[in-house]
Amino acid sequence: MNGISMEAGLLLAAILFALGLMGLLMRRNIIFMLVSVEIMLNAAGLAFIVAGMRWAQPDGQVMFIFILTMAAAEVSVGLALILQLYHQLKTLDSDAASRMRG
Amino acid sequence: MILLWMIVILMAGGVLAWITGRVNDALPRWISLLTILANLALAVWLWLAEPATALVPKGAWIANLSIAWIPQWGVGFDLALDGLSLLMLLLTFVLGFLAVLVSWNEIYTKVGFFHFNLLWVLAGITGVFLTMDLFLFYFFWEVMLIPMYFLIGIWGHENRTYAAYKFFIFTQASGLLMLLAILSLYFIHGSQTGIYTFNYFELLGTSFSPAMGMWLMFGFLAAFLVKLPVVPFHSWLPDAHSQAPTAGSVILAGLLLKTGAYGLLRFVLPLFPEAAIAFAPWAMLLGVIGIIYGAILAYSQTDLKRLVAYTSVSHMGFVILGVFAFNELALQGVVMQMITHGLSTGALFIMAGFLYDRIHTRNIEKMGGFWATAPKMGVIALVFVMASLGLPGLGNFIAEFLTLIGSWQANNWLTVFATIGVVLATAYSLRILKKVYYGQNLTDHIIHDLSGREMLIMVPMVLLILWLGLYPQPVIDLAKPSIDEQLQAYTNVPEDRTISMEKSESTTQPTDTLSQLKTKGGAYGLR
Amino acid sequence: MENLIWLIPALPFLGALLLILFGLKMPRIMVPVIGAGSVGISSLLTIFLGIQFLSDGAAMYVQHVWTWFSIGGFSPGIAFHVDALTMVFIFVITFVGFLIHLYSAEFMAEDADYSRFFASMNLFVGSMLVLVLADNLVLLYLGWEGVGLCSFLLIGFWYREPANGYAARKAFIITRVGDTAMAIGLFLLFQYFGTLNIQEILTQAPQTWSVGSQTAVLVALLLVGGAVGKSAQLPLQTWLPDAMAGPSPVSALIHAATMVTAGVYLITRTYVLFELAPTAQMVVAFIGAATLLIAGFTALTQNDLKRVLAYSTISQIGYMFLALGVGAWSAAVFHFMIHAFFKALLFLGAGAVIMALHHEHDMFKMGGLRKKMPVVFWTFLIGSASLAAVPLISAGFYSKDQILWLGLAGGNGSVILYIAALLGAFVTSIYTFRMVFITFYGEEKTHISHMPGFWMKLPLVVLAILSLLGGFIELPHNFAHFTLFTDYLKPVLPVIVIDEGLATIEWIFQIVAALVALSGIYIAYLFYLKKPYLAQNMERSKFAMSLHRFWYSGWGFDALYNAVFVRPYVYLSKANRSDGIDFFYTGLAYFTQWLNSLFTRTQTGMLRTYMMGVLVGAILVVTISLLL
Amino acid sequence: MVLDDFLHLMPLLILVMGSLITMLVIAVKRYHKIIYIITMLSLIAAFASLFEIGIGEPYHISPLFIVDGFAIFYIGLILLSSLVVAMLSYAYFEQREERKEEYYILHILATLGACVMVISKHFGALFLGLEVLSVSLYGLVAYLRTRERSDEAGIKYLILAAMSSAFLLFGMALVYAMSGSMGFYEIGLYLAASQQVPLILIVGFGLMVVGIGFKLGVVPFHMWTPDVYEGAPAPVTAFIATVSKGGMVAVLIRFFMQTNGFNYPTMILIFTIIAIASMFAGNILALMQNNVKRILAYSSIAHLGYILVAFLAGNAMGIEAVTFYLVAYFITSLGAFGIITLLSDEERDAEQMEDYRGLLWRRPWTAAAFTAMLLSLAGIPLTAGFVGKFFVLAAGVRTELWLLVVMLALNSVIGLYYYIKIVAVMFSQTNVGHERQALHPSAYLVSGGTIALLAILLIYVGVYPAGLMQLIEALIISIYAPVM
Repeated sequence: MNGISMEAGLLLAAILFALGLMGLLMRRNIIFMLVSVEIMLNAAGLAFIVAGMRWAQPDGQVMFIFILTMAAAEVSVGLALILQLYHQLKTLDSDAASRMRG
Repeated sequence: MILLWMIVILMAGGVLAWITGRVNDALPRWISLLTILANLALAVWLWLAEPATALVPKGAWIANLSIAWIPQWGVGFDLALDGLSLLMLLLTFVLGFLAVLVSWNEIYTKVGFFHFNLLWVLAGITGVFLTMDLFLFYFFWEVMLIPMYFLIGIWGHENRTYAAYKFFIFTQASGLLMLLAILSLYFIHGSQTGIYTFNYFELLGTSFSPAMGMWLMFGFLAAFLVKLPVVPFHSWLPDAHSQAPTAGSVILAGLLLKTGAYGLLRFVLPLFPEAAIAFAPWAMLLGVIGIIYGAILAYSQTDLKRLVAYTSVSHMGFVILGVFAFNELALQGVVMQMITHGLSTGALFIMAGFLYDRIHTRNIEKMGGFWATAPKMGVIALVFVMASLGLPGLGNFIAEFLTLIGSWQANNWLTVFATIGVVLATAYSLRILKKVYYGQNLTDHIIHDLSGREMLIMVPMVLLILWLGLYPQPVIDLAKPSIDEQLQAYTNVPEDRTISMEKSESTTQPTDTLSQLKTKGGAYGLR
Repeated sequence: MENLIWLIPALPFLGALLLILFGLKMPRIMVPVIGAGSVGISSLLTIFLGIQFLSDGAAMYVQHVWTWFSIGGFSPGIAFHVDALTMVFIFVITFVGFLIHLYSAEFMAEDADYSRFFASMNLFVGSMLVLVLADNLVLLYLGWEGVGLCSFLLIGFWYREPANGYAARKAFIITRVGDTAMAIGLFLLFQYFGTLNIQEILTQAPQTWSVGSQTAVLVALLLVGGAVGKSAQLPLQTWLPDAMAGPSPVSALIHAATMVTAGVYLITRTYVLFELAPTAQMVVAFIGAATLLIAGFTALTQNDLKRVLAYSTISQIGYMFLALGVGAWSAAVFHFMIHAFFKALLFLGAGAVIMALHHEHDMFKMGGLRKKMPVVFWTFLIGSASLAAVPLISAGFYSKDQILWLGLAGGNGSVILYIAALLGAFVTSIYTFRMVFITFYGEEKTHISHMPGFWMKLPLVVLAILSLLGGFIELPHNFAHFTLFTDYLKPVLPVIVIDEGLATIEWIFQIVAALVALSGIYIAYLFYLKKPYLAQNMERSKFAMSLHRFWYSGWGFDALYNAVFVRPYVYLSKANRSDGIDFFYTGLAYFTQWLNSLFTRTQTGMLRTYMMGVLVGAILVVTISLLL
Repeated sequence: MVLDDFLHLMPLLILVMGSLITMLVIAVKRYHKIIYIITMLSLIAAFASLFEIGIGEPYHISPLFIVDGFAIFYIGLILLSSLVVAMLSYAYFEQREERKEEYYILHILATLGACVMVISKHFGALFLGLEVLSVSLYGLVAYLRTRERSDEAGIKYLILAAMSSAFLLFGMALVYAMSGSMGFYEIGLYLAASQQVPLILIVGFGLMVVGIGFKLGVVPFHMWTPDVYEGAPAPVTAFIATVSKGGMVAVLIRFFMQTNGFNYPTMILIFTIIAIASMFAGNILALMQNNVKRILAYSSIAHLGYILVAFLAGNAMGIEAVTFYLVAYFITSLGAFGIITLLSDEERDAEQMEDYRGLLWRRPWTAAAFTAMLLSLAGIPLTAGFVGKFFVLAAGVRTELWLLVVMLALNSVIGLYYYIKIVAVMFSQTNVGHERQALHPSAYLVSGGTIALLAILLIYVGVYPAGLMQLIEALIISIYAPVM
């Protein structure tokens, strides 16, 4: 994988990141929000890998693995919370969860 | 050391009063009474031990004390006492004593906590008058606000909360500006001399660019002018004064305002001579505006305490007028004004309190004809009303006369307007007398005359105000050294602002004063 | 003896103090004893002092009691200065004062606030004495304000009546206006001499200022400001008529004999300044002339007995000012003394009448008292004669004739002044006898309730004698060279130079003056006694009525001042009652509250908004970092 | 050598141990008190172990960690505050029905995460610490599952935190891509070397600011604060307010120091804007608020703004000021939330203004303590807050950041209003109308003692700050020491 220039890689990562962000902002369903966040995180991971490639260091991959684990943890906790919330709100619409304001 | 004791005694007394307040109501009253008496005794002792005349040769300072506090910043616990501070302390303790007596039958809820606050206010004020370290000064400056806030906010009249907020926020805002000025002064001095210290005497020698000096002075002025107060920064005062309980009003009018005047004398004059001279005409203008504006508003008030509050706005105008005249007469006048105004206005607030006890209103439209049933009250009220309009023979006359005759040397036209203010003072003062004591009694209450306790409060004040009016010399002698100290920076200022003893031969040729008037003293700055 | 000078003012003060402290507790009889007694003793002291003063021929006595305050060389003292001029004044104050106290002892006997009355009266006498005895202007100012206070207290003595309260307040405030001018004068003097000791100023002034120097004029005018305030001269005369709200003895003592002449004293005392400022002196003369005319005409139209007297007081003081203006210092002082006698007499008489008709003030409701109250009538008649300057027999003739004559022949005298004075004299005699005829002649209209007793009659008689004989100590030059008073004042006050050309024909002017006075009386007789219908006919004419109304209102000064000063001030004050500046701060508070409500809307509680916030933040941060 | 590493990591290791032990004990038997005691012990032990580490040369555990005086001080601070939080938590959870024990595991882990952040000198370490902290915080915030507010807060915090850390990571990646290293110091070297800083790198920094700003809760990344503060259980709120923010501040300082970021006007400008915005937004939002927890949330935004002012001063005094202010702020907000905890009962937290009406006459000492805390937040003398504010202002004036300083002064005046408002409510008379919703908390000695301790500390620092300042000077100095 020497053909790809770093800029291209980063661009790809950026696009991915942007997609995740869009999803995050447009979706109201909390689960999809969670998914979009994952996408963003993975985009970051990809960026790390690209960067690591550039400097021919393992650090990039290391970070990526960190991110994966962290993402996993986050998702697990997140899902648990969503479950609880669903019990109370009987919906997954994020806007419903807005009883605290002002 | 005795200086430290004064503060400690007050604070300790306060805590004790709070604790005993849970046992019964009488104790705190007695405790605070005794505490203040003890301090009064100390102060008087200091005075007698140091005959004022003896001060003149060996400099202004009677006693001082210095303890390291925050060495990293060069903050020291420095207290020092000179004639000026001593006078202020005497005033503080006398008024404090009266404040306790006044609240004797007025405050029934949370007596202990009330006296705690009372004593701590006094402690803060004492600190302000004593400290010679700018950090410590700001420290005490703030310390005296909190208890005052509680005094107004808890035991005040119907609109107390609003008044308390207003008072607190105004004073805080201005105080912070002063803090900035203090800090800049600190660093400027540090960068010049390499000694980073907040010590007043060290900082005295600091020199800076005119612009910088101006800014720093404004920082200090912000705090002092709001405290004094000077129009247009006065609007906290009427609310605070009219809403506070009687004791609170007495302390506000009698002491808190004086801390502003004291600050001007102690810090602004010696620290920023050039800036002060440049600013003088405007400051005096502010003073005159204050005198007249306050008088006009006082005339139309219907709330007795509010009326008196505006009269103090008017009277404090004389203070700033005199301070920025930079001559001995005026400053003596200012010091007298601080003391006599403390007494006379305090007395008027106390009278208002007495009336409130009797008829439960402060609205003078509802009063009238009280002389018939309460002649003693009438006579005493007469005395203090006359004091507030500056009748010769009473202390306030000396104050205003000296201030004016001093400020005349500095700026003729402004003095003329200030003098006109005296006429307006007549108008509002007599209005009090007429509305309250003349005419027919409109209330259904029967106004009984002053009780023994009330006489015990008022008679000493009458005697004091008379004494100050007929033989003020002791006070003047006591204040002289420190006033000279404050004026040192101005000894080399243009000849025409020093009082013209030698004028008589310097102007023997027929001079045309009318054309001189504009060029005299502070007025030149206005061009 | 001269070490006891301080006792003269001290005694009345002591009396006042005692009455204030114990007045309510002590037996009623003690009140007048203390009140009148203290003044009596000081009048005795005054007489002794006077005798000694005349005998040992000292120029002046000075007693320094204590230093009031002393700052950097400026040290006014509580110090008393007695010279010929002062002697005259303290004599009048203590002696007339004493008589009036005696009178009041009976006059006020029924009043509830007996002790308050005497306390204030004593306080007044004390302050007045301080005023004239003071050796420096600060102390003089103390007395000056002190008498103002007492006048305030006594005008408003019957405080339950709101009108009295207003009158008192008006008096105090208007005089205070004058005092302010005077105070500024003091500042100016201090600036030049570094002292306010009168004698020092008088000696230094001629070396400092040449004649006509602007500063001198300014100072003199400022002092005049003070004088016109106290002496109720134009333009500050409006308070005196209202001041009649006070009890009659008060009007007699304060608003006729003593306090209102303080202005005369002040100018005489500082005559050196005025000689340095001819312009100012001219002003004084013309103020005097104008005042005496205006007041005279006003007096013509009043119905209230006391108001007539009040206006006549104003007008008589106008004469004194005129005299001062032309530099006839001693003449002014002489007229002051004589005026004190007969005007006090008239007020006391009026008081007796008013009391007799249970507090009826309107002359037209009186009448026919001549038979009922002979003593009052005869004394009152003597007083009126003196006021109207009936030739030869009345003291008023000698004092006023001198002023008329010097107004023409004196150094700064002029025809205008003379004519004004003459016209004034004419009017004076008219209104005086109008008053007499309406009050004492004709048929009785009101029942007499209370006849004056011994203590009221005695002062009347004594004063009557004085107003008859008092004039003979100073005769016109061409009668006989007998001028005790002027000679006596010579050491203090310069003798006026007379235009020798006129001196030879002085007798013509005397006859003119006499004729004027007599004709005035005749007209009064004609209109108000012989043919009253004449007066009614005249008053029917439109012009006369409007003129009458105009004069009656005191030439509309009150209305003018109300419109120009009082109402605008009160309006301004009331309009701004709730302190306009405060709105700025409250506005600030509301603004922050509004901001708060604005910001609070961002806290929707919705995730989307929050994420939007983060995104916006990110974009901002990135753009900023890219732009820079 | 390795042994030495262990020694220097001792506090963290102890915490790890503590968490494991608790987990095992829970597996055996649920017993609140025991767990509580274990937690306390491990925290105390961790703190004690700090004294074993000499404050000599900064000790590097390359490439990730650095242990120096600065780190020690902040770890100590974090441990102590989390200790206080734990002490408060016991009473709080004792009167609640949920399963209490897991709370302590999460608590310890969160503390651990904060400590890791403090000693990190490498993106990797930073990321690890941050996430350990955050993930356990998700759990803590939503710990009272049965309360809908708690869950809502949890989910909000989770999504936003995840999002922000995504930004952070992406930023890191970009920086790494340009500079070729993830160590702070190396990045600093790279920056120093490159005369023209590449665009992407700047963008990277920008994105990192988002992540940092979110954790600090400064404008415009602040919106989560009030909701999370309100929803989370009072002790957890206290934890967020102190430990998590404190850790982040420490990282920020270290990062800036080692990359000497103060030389980059862009960064300065950005942070200046953020500081001013935070001060204003925080204070003005709090102005009319009636929920005490939210008020404190908003005020925390403002206070972070103040801290940034001192931070921007950039010099030694600035850093000391930040640290001092942080200490004062920790004491104060721990005290404040402690009192909320104290007054809360099983139904709900004592967060309504009404709950405090007339408190002075019901529980004078509590009220006095709370008053002291509030006055300290307002920066009134006799309290630590005053000295802190003074210090910050001094730092600002010294480097002549006039704009910031004046803004600070202005804002502390605005702030005054709502602090005083609470005080006024506490001092106002109780009328029977409010008895309805008065809470009936069961008092616990330990929490009361904690509050008292904090109050005393507050006054002590306020009256005699010299001691604390010496300590700070002594420890912080190492932050300037050149790294390897």
